[in-house]
Amino acid sequence: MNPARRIALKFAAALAAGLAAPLRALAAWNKEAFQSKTAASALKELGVAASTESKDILIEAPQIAENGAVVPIEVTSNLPGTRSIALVIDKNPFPLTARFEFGEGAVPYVKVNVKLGESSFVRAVAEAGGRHYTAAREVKVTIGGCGG
Amino acid sequence: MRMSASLRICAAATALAACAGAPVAERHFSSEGELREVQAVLKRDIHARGSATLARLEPDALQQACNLNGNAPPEALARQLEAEQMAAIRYPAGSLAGDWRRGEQIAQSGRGLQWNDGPKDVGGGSCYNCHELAPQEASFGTLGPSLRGFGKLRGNTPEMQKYAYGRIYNSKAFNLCSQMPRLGQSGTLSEQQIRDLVAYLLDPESPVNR
Amino acid sequence: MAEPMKIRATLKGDLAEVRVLMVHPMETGQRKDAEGRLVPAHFIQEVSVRLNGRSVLEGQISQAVSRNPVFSFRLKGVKAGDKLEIAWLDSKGERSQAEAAIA
Amino acid sequence: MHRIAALALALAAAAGAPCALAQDAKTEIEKYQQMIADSSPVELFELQGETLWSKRQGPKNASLEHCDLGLGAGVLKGAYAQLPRYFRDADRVMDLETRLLHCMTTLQGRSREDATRRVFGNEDKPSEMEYLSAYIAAQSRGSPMAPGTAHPREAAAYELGRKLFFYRAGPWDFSCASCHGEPGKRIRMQELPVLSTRAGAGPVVATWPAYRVSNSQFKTMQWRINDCYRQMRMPEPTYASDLTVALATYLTVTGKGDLYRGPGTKR
Repeated sequence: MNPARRIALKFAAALAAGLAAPLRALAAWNKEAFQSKTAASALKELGVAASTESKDILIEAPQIAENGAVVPIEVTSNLPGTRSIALVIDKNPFPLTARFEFGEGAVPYVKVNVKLGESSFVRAVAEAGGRHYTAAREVKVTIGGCGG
Repeated sequence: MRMSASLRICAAATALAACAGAPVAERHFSSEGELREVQAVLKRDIHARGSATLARLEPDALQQACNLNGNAPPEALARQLEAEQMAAIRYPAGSLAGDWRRGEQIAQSGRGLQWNDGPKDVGGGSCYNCHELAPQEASFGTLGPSLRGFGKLRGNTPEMQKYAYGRIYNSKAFNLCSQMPRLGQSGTLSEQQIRDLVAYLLDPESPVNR
Repeated sequence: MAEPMKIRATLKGDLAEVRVLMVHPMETGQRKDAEGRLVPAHFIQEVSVRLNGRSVLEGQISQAVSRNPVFSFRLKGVKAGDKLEIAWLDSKGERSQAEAAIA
Repeated sequence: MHRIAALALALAAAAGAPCALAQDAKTEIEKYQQMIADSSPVELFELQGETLWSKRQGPKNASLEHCDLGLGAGVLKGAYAQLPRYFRDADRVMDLETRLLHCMTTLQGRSREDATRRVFGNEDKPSEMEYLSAYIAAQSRGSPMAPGTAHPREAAAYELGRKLFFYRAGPWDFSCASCHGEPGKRIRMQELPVLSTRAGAGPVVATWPAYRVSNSQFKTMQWRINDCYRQMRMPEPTYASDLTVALATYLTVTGKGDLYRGPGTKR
């Protein structure tokens, strides 16, 4: 048995919206970046002027997805001092898919299920030490089932 | 874009295997009585819905012969029933090859004859469900033989157009218990749709042959 | 009231692998419902993770995240008794928040 | 229909070996299936099912907590793994959904018509049966699939299911075996298990019912049989009829023995 103490937290009931302390005033949702129609303009909106390829960003993604509705993407940044990771899906109508900021105590890692409109490169852009680094993987989306 | 040598071998190999490998006769019904028993259960536990009426459950001689003999009926019966099916194929006047571009859409579409297909829904041939055709489509089925390079291998001749038209209209006229649906005879595809598929298979411009 | 969220954390030493399951349609605005009507866009935009009241991870996401989102994060320096709070805010201003103590 | 990159040519060229493309695609798809299983929201359906199991409903304002799924009233642990089986009180062989329907009509006093008004849900509104099936099936995780076979009515259901499996009918002359009868076959990229063999049926019955990522819906065995008949161009089988239970019996008995590891996550 896995020696780690597996703490399956019991089902955490959702508190009524009013009871819980409201979400700390977050930077408003970056509308311009998320509604950009190209990867380049989305990154520009995020303030990413240039980014260099880096093998220290690991992307775990299926090479073939039987459909584009649920494609698990896992990104790990081994770059020291990584403060954020953005996920961009080139061929999606709105390429910028997510951006995570890691505070003290969070490992620069995230796994999330995303939707792909068609086969596309999935790109991760990490910010570390004031510079931007990128890595990409291609995911092919095929039609499963009888297409009827 | 020439088909690479390795792929042509793959295509030819699967085509041969499918024709030669008629399923060995495994009988699942020992008498006409057993067929009637199943027929009664279908009638009792199935109801009409949309365009799928109960009339669809009525067995014909072909289905009885294939069901009773594990898809390998005795020679004489098979040839006789195939001849009857063949005689019922109607070939339209004029050219039997239409527009391969429309043929591509028909080959891609899996709709048609389902209870959720409305009257204005255009049916298709579901070809890619079972066959490999054009190289661009990687999501193809393998229930039927690969048809890559079908026209290139066999030539776009009137005889081959008639063969292809007949095979699509009613594949069981050529091989009684084939798993390929009788797309023309069942009313799934119109004459024009079958002509367009013939072009998709045989026209040198069609991606199937490039 | 927003739908339930399910949080699961696995503790290995001081590293916690947090997996959270959220109930949300994540509508892109391009999907048609059973009657063929266009379903308007409606998706989670912000996700926040707090450990003992301190923000450790802030995420902004789009409608391209799958329906019923499933996220995994990793937090270090975690010990028994720490309080984990995860909250989301969506494009309609609806919120959901769940908390769990790492036993 | 968007065009897909020339995967066939690229993979074959890369692999260089004839017919290799199918194998590469197959292993990659298996990797994808493993990844979606790891991060699947199927648990949410189990949770909703748990609340429905104890929710009071119907004219008798009763819950399903006293429903006997074969191991005693209200016993859930391992019950799904022993279905379908014969039930003396109803004098019928029943699968999970057929038995739940029985409890809804007897314990809750609901009419069959009301209880079956919406048995197949959709992305926006899953059905009660889907939530309940997810929850109840989950309580059999780890139990070996052991459907009823000893009772004569169970043997008869298996025999009828076997005949239905091979009986070709309808405008396309299909039987289940037309697609699920030969090893190594695919519809498009969808592998087709040979459901008339233990090797083919085992993994299927050990993972249905299942969450389907392609449309974010939870699907039950009754739906699976119903939708196959639709694609065979047949008219519609009646929900929880002897026909559907016979087919479910044939599949489960053919595939019995594996430990149940569902509810699964599928394409």
